Amino acid sequence: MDLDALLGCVTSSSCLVTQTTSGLIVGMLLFMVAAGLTLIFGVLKIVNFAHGTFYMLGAYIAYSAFMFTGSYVLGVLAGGLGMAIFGVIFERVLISRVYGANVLMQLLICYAVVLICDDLVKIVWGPDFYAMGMPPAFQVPPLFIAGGVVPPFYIMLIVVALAIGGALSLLLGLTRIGKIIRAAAHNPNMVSALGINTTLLYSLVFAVGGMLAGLAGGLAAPVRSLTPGMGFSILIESFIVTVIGGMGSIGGALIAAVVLGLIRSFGTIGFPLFTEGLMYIAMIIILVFKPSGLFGKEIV
Amino acid sequence: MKPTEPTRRTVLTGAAAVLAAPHIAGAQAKAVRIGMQATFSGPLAQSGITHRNAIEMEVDRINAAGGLAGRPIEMVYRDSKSQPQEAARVARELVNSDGCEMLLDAESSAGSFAVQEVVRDLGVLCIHSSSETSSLTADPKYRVASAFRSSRQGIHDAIVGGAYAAKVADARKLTKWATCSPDYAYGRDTTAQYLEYLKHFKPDIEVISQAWPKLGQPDFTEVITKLIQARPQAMYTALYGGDLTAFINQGNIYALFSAMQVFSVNLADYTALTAIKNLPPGIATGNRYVVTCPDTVANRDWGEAYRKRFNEYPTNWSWQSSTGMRFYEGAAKKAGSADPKKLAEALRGLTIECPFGVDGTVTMRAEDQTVVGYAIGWGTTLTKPPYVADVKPADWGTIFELETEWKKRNGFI
Amino acid sequence: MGRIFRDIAIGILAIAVLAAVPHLIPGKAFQDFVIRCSSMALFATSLNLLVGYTGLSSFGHGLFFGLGTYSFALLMQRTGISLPMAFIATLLINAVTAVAVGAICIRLRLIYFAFVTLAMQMLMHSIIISWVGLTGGDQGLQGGIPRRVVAGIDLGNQYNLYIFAAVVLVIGLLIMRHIVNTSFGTSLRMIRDNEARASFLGIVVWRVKLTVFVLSAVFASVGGIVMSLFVSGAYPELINWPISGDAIFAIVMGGVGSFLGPTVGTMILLLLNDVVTRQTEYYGLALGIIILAFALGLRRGLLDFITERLGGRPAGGIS
Amino acid sequence: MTSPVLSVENIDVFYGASQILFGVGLEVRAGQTMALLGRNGAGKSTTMKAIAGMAAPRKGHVQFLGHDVTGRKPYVMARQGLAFVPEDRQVFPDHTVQDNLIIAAKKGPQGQDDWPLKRIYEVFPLLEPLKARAAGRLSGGEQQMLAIARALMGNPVMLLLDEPSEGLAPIIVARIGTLLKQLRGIGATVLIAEQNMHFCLGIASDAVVIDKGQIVYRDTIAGLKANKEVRSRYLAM
Repeated sequence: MDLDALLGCVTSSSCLVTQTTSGLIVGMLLFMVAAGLTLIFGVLKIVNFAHGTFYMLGAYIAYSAFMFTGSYVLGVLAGGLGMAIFGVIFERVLISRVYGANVLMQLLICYAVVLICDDLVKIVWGPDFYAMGMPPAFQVPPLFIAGGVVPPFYIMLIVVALAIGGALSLLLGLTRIGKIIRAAAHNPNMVSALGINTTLLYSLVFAVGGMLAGLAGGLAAPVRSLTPGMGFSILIESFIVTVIGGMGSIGGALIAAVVLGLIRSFGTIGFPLFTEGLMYIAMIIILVFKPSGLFGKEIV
Repeated sequence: MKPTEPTRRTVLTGAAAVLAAPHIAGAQAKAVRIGMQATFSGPLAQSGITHRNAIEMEVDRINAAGGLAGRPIEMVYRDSKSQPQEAARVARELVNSDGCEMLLDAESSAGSFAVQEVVRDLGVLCIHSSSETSSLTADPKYRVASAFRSSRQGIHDAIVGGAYAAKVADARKLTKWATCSPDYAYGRDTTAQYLEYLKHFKPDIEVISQAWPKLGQPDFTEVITKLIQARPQAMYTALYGGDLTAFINQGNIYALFSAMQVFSVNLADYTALTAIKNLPPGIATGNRYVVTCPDTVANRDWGEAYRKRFNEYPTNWSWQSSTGMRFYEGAAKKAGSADPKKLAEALRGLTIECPFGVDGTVTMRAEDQTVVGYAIGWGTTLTKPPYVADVKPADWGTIFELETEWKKRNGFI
Repeated sequence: MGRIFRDIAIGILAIAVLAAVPHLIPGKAFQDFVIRCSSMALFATSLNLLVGYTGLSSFGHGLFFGLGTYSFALLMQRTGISLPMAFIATLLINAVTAVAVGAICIRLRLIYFAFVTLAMQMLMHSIIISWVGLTGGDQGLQGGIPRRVVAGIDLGNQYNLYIFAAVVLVIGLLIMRHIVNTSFGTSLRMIRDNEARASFLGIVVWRVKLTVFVLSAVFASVGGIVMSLFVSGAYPELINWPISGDAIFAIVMGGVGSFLGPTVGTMILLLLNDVVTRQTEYYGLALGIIILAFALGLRRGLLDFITERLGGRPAGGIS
Repeated sequence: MTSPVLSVENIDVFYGASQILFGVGLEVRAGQTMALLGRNGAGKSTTMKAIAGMAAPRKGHVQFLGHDVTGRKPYVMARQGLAFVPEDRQVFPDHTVQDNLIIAAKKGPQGQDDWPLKRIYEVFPLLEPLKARAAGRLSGGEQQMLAIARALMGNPVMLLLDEPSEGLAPIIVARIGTLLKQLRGIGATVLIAEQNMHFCLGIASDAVVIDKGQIVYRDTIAGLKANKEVRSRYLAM
């Protein structure tokens, strides 16, 4: 524990700015993955243990598209689109067979997909780790804001992630399809009885969830190492975020993701050896006192 | 995967040869089976694969030259999936069921300790070619008579790195230091040892900040910003592999590498050097494997031969396994036999010619059955191939002196 | 009572057969297989007490398996006590831990129970990783287990360890079988089928849940002890999340509705592992496809599938 | 006589291993309001669910507008013009009243658009001032109104109402009754499942009585009212 350092940091504007942006960037990418996870759980009651794999495949597809076209934007879009398609196939071929089944059966199927995809990545891209490299537009020195260091690339990432998060909440809150998705989360049978094809709706939800994870993987590809199995740590963190925020609550996921990012960025200064433990303890405490998470609905 | 099972025919002809003329040497003699287990799957699959690549090269060469005392080598490869309990099981299976007379263990850290216990129980001959944890061979508590090591040791790296860093620090007046190493035993031990020797050579060092990211952590941003906040003049990192490339890529956008002199013990391995798209120049790095250290024809030739065959450069793992096979070869030559007991006897204190030796040879030190005399040095990065320049080879005299002191201090001798 | 005697007779017969097998087939791989099988089958069957019989899907049961390996190996290394004493002390340590962990976890339901158990396991995993002085951190507990002697028999000898593992497995299974056949076992199934009704009928739900949680933790730690003897130490991988996953796969593949389902599942999983890793380094690909075939083809565990095909009705189901 | 809009022919329905319906059959013609009466647990809701596509019959057929629709999914039935109002209303509690209606909006099977939001508010004047309120915060009667209004938003050919009077205060029941008479007045085809025969008196023209999963009596509603024996035996009144 190093409380002096933590105190020193929160009283210095440069440290505050730097650590806050670093917490935000970690949190926002996490949010994109967790948002899909929580959306899928909310509507389909499926715990998608393969969500980290979506993130990994998104990053690899983005990497290949970037190598092919030389465009970071096209790379990210390819990652998102690719995972939207993959999400639909995954839902139709596998997940649709275990709706309503025990969570262990879902776990089994998702884990099988994780195993298969990790090896497929190894076959297609090889066991080495890759780095996409910074797109030339962002190979610029960092900005200094109030004495704090802020790289332009990360400002872009935060803005894009916020925009995607905002678009998602507008979609869910204001459009008819969004209202239908939220209604289906509550009562899919009734939605079906109103003439809405829930099969299609479920595929759509998986497409959106997959796309978010794929976009996050693509967006992060310039700064994170690509390796088979890279989806695992992001999966665990997304689960912590979803559980803390309340499974099924997008807003909860956003808040929990940012909080987790900030816990990590300030925790690494104050509790350098215990940040991981902090996350698990936070999760246990919240589950014990509020079993459905901060913003989750009590499940019946 | 390469075929690991002997075909029925080779087994049969082998047996026939033994029955007909047990003492005839050459291609017809019974093959010596060597079991090799490593991680071939998961995120660390690259380690097993590059270990195996190097072994294949050596086996082809040794067999073409008549094998081990006239008996050809036949490798049996097994995947332990980075799990110590699997490593233990696979090691037992290799010996008990697959008829391997000796092992080449390419497990890292925990796995190698699990294999060490199997070696102790079964009394089988084994060379560890991956674990860099010093205590595996240095601590008499863990030592096993039939277990050897052909891989580098953390303590050697720490001494050499400390000495090199002290010189740079002296010249450039670097007194404020930070560290950033993976939060597990390897990272903590090597960092502590490194700092210890850095202070040994330059006592006025002050460590002002230490960061401990998790192994495999996808994002190092908060660690990087913490380091920048601390404003050190120099930083040491024991990160490696994918974590190191992510760290460098993420550090780049914060201009971390122009803000401080970075010492990275594990950067000079092609697997990292080639993966980083914008390698910052001027990072001080210890050699893992580069064709320019040692800067000899033999090493260059070996590195090029590897690249030609596998279409990529060898790794640190490659040279270590290659050295392990060369030790088996040398021991068989010395003993005139491929009998494991005689090989073990011959291995103790054996000096062989080796492209990775600082003077063209390496020695299996008798007292703790570990390799010494391998090329170890530090240089600085370039943005383009050969990536690392100006490699200063270490002085093994200093290493031996400080290593002995360290062993005494820990009660190992 | 007849059922108990029949079960014991089958158990003795099984041990006798197992004791004879190594004299018939020379290779030692079979012995290794049985030792590992004993460890994992005890672990998986103990998890099934929760999943199959009580309807509590734990994702963190590996906590007790791993804690079993660590506490046993540490007791043997750090104290001078004999193996049987260390065995009993390990069970006690696990029981106490399980009371504490269980008291927190059993209040939660369904997926939340699953997640909080997983978080507990990961917390214990981080403690073990960071407490380097005691546990050796990520390198694992090194140096082997000394004095592996029970009643004058050295378990360092493979055949002896093999017999020991077989006996422990049979006894463990017999006790668990007895547990699920008592009225306590009936309470478990009533809670699984309808918790509110069980409570209405006078079952103190939390007490029954906590009891079964502690019991299953104790049996999981027995599996851990066998594993610890097999690898002669303890490693963080033995308390990491995939170990819980292995047990879950074993019971889902073998069948949650049959008492021996988890044991059958363990054998399938270990056989797959041993055979597939010999053939290919794409172990994940092969295993993944086989799991999918199981999950989508049979839609239930193998033993449940067979029982249903034979016309019987399994004791429980998860779908 | 016009051909029936809905005809249920001899269906058997199971929940798991237990059989709930035994050869149930009934017909509803265009413009007719039919009551399906029976005690609690007699099989009314299961019959409704089997028609709406939520419980597939193991035997028998369901014909809707001349097509065999046995075992079709609920959304397919809805698109063919069948609107289902379930017994516990099942409004979406977190959505506003208006959102509940918007979610259900669709054209009829022949492209009819008879029920725009404006007309719904005219017919259900109570709902308009509540349109921004979360449906979960409405009273039981308001929720029932909303559920019926929501069903009409889909421009259905026929309405299935499962126990519309259940759990509501008499004054509210009366109001719902008035509404349903109004619908009958504009020629709607309706099947109402009810325990409360009196509720159906002014609404339905014909009645079938179900008991233990079998249809036991068919008549006009007036005929049923007159048949004391059937009423006391199957309806406890």
